[in-house]
Amino acid sequence: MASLTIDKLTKSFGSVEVLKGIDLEIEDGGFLVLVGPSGCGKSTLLNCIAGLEKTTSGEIRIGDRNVEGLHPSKRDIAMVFQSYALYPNMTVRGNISFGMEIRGIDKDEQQKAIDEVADMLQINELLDRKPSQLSGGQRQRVAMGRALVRHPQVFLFDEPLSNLDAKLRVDMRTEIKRLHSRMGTTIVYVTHDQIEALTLATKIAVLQDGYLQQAGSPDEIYNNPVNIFVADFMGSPSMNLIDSTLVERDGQLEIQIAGHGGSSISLPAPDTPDMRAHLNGPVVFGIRPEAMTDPDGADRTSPHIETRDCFIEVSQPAGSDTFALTPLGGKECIARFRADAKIELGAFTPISFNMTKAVFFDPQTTNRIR
Amino acid sequence: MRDRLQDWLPRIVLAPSFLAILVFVYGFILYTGWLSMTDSRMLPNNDFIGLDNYVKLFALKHWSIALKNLAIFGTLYIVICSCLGLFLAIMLDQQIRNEGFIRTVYLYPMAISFIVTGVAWKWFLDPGIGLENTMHQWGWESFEFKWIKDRNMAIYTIVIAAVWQSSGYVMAMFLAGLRGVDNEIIKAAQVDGASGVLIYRRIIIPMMRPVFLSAFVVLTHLAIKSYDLVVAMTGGGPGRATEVPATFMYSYTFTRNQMGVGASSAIIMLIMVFSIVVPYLYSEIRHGEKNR
Amino acid sequence: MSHPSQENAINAGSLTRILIYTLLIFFVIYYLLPLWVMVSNSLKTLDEIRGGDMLAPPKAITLEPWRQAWSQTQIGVEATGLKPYFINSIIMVVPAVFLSTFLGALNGYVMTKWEFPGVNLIFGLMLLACFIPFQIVLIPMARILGMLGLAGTLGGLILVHTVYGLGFTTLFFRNYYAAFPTELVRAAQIDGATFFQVFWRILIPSSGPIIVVTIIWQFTNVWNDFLFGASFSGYDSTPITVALNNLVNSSTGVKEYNVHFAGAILAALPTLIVYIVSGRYFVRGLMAGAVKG
Amino acid sequence: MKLKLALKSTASAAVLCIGASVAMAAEVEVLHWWTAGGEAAALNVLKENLEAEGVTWKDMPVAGGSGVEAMTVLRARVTSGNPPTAVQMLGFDIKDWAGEGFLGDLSDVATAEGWDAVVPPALQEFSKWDGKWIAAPVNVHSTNWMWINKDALDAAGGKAPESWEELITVLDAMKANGIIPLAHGGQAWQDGTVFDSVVLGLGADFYKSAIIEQDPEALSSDKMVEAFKRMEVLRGYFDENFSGRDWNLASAMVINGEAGMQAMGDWAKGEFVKAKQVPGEDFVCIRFPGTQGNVLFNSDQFAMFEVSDEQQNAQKMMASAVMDPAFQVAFNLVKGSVPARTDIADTEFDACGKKGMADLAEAAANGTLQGSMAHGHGASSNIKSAIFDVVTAHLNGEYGAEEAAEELANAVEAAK
Repeated sequence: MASLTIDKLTKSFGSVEVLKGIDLEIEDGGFLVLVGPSGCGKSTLLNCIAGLEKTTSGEIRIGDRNVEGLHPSKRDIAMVFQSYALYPNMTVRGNISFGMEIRGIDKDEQQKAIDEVADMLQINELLDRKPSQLSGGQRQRVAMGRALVRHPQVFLFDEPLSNLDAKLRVDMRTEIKRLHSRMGTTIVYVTHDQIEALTLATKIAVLQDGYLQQAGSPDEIYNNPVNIFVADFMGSPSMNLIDSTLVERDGQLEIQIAGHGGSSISLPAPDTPDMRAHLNGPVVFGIRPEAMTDPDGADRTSPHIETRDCFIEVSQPAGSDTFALTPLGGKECIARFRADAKIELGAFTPISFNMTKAVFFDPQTTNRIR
Repeated sequence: MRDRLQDWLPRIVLAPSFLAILVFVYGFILYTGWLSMTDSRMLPNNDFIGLDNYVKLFALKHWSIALKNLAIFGTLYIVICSCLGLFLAIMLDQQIRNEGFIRTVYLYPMAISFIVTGVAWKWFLDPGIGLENTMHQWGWESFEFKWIKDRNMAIYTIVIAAVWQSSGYVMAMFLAGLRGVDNEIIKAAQVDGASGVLIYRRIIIPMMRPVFLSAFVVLTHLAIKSYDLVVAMTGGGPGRATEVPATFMYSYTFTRNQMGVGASSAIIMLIMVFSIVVPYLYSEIRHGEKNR
Repeated sequence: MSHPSQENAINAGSLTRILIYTLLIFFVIYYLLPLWVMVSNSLKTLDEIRGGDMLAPPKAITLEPWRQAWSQTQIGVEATGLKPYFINSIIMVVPAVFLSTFLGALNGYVMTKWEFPGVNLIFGLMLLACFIPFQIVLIPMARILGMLGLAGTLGGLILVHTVYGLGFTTLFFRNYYAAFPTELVRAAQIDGATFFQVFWRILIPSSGPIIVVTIIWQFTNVWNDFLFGASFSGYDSTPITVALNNLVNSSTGVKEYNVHFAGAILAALPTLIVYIVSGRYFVRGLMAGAVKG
Repeated sequence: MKLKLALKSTASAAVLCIGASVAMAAEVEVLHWWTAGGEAAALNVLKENLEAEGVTWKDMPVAGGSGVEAMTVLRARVTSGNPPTAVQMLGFDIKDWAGEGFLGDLSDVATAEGWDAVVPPALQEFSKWDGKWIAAPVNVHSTNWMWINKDALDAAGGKAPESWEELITVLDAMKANGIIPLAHGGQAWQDGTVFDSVVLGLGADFYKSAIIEQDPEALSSDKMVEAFKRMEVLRGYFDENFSGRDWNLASAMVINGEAGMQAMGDWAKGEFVKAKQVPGEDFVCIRFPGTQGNVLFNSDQFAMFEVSDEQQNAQKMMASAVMDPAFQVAFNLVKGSVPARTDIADTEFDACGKKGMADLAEAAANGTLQGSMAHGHGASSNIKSAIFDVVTAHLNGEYGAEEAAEELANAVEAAK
């Protein structure tokens, strides 16, 4: 087990720069999730850590060892692939023992290690089957078994759950989390699914276009996004990003938002030097759906709730909650009501804004205004 | 150190093949290019004469006949083989009983060289002993099939035999392509109410594009190299009505002691081939890169 | 792909099906005709061939021409039949096919899984090499074989066939391996497998279909080659196609057509058997990659 | 040069001394195109003769009409620096190879055995280069023969034609009798064989100036136009399926009475004899009408390549064996040709063979023995091919006679 440090890492394919100076660190035993839309460079970063791609510049350290130029098998890592990458010509047993065989570990020890892993993952009955005879979930387990048996310092997962159906995905997610807490190994996990990121990670790194946008705990990423991209990417349904104008009234800063028809609402804004710099200009007001509720559902611990009448156009019951759609700042915003809240469609209904959760962004730079 | 070796291994592994191709193909092409500008006759020599051989070559009626024949033969051969191959593959894809047997029958000609079948074809096409004679014996007196003896038609008999040899192979390629088509697409089309013929015409055949391209490469390569076929069946005759560039090249290089002219014809042929094939290869390789 | 799906079949009326079968049978006849001419005439006596209808079945079957062709007929100054040349061909074909297939597999592996700058150019050059007319390489090849001391030997023939087979074998394997999941190679690398271990343990065991296609293609080409065989073989390494040509195309002298046909079928037998036995795998192998440009 | 040779032989002598008891394996490697049937069996006599003397025979047969394939193989072998010991060759090819300096020297055997006296000078033209013997001739074929089915001839008047006019009369009569008058195979060399005879029929001098000397005047002369016109006339007596037919199938047509006659070289006799036909009774052999007294020949020779010193002895033994009178008789009886030596008795030969030997001796004496263009003894192979092109194209209707003569002169000029 070891920490992982990535320092000013760049990677180019020919003239195309895919990673543009990544600095990232995960402590020993941590669970780092790399998340971002497809093409953001997260898989390339993982491959660089694994040693499957050569880095162009920068440094990767596992523990205090610089692994630059080291063959993947010597970096003391294990990897689980999106397609599981099970060797089709070998049995499950062969798949798990292949690495040990290559390293020349003797048969008895191999057998012991296989048994141990098979017990842990409950795949004992599958050992003599070929991958083609396994279901998706079973393949997933075998792929993890193959990685586990190495007892690596760092586990790498490349979108391991994306080929599973929804139910199985939830199960496996739990299983991975349990394995992590049991073994305490450092994990780097790539996914484009932000739910996975939030549930699994101790640290999330959001990537876009080869840049690291933000790295931090799930809570930080969720509640304190540094820019519009992170805010928009994390969370489902995603954060409402509402165009508004910052004005000063009676010495108080407030934002004005266009509502239904000619109506508009205004909400107070924090008075900071940064905010003041945007006075009388456009700002993007970000607020998560769960911070826009029916007044009865509002968070009672929050010190700052503002309630405004908004025009409800559509409601979408989702079992535990009901989503209400209201036009704000020229687009549909989602508010999250209690399931049994009364909603009258086509009429103005009070919505409580939990302003402690509100964030503001500069529409030009897309960065957070603190 | 060992990792270093692993880094270089791919190049080291590829090197022997690459060097072999470089020397045995491109080196030889350069050498032929040089020969084409020398006064080589029976054996290669180094008396440089510039482009005289090319001038001579294009003045030869023989050569223009060979080129014309290749154009006729190549076009018909490629088109008929592709169409027939596709047609047979579609027929065979209709849950046919004994498919394995029929497929093998269609495929086997590719296994046999024309040194073997040339005589049989020659006999078969010969009006005196072959098909025409048989038809006459069976009572169809007016039946006529004298193409191989007719200098305007003989090249088409070469096409018949060549199609016989390779269409089965093309059929196998298309069959493989058809078997690879996703059933859901067909089901979707059926739900849309498309008829069988329409499904093939509008959906399946357009999906065979990669197969058409592979078939094109294989067939072009076979068409250009068609040599045994012509020698075994007509020897270039009647007269020189079935002369093709490959036979021309061979006879000028080896039997007419005009190696220089032979080499220049080879170079012209290579230029023609490359101008057809290179754009295709280029797009294919580029395409492949993008997919990865 | 073990159950070739035939669900694309058109649901057609019985009239259409009769038409389909009629057409299929017509083409079966078309493809079988030359073989029929050869087989039936190889079983006739020379007198019957001279007198009769070439498409007719033999009146009285004689196996004598086959015996003659195999072990008795005059080929060159010796009356050995085709037997010794048959053996020469096998000794030549097996290593040539093995070598070119093996190298093609390695090349395809490097070109898809270990790309380096310029690898596509190399591939293009190798592919283009498939189109070179063999007539133009005879003279320079002869000189090189002479320099290597391989002129007139089996080794020389094996070298020639291997080199000129590389283009196609590389093409086949490259296309096949391009569709082979790269993740498997990466997994194996993480497991510590070396370049060759990945090749032998991961790629090769999954290459069955394409190996079949390549072997069929190469076996057919090498076995049927005449030009190289005639030009580069020695008195003790003459392949069967050259011997067959010597039998069939001798300039003057009586032509024993029945013996010629029997000899021709004998010479074609190995390739025929390969096609018949592995034809099934052939289509499957084509499906598995060779047809993708 | 001499010094180098001397050094070389001293060196090999030294090697021989060191290897004292190890006898050098004497062997000859022979490239030829007598690849099957009777002629290959006939050559086997030579092989056995040599083996009786302890010389191993490595056989390199390469089939293909008049050695086309064999010459390609030879080029590959020579280029690779590994030429065979002896190669079957025709006329001008021998000269070409000698000119390139690849052939050895047989002069000491030739002198010892007196070849100069027994081989006709017209043959020596091709067996010697620069005064040295370079090849051993096996046989002499003559090409201006006409083979006639006796029954068909009897039905058409019974008199063998001796002139062009008589030939036409007989052919017309045969046509009237409902058979194909003239059996022919439409392959370039067969067309050329007939053309040779037709040109010769217009005069031996004309043949010499047009074909051997390739005089442009003669090539485009009215006589040449006449020759092409005669070809057109003859074509009128072919059946319509002549194109691409093998010569022996044409012979078979004469044998079974389907056709009346065939213009072909003396190897055709083998076909008749194989079919148990007796010369004079079942078939008649005459010179092509109008060419009696003239002989167009081609001669198969074994050209000897320059080989290592150790092999030279075996090579000379082979040359000597080829010229052995007994072998020449045995071989030529099978082959249908006549011996290259003129000092051999004709007792063992049949009527046609005897006539052939007598004609050859007579022509050799009168200087009317000329090389056959169609078989590589009248012109070098590039000119031969150029002539074939025109003759074949004309015969297949691409040119008229005048146009053909013009084209012939141009083609020959271009090929020179």
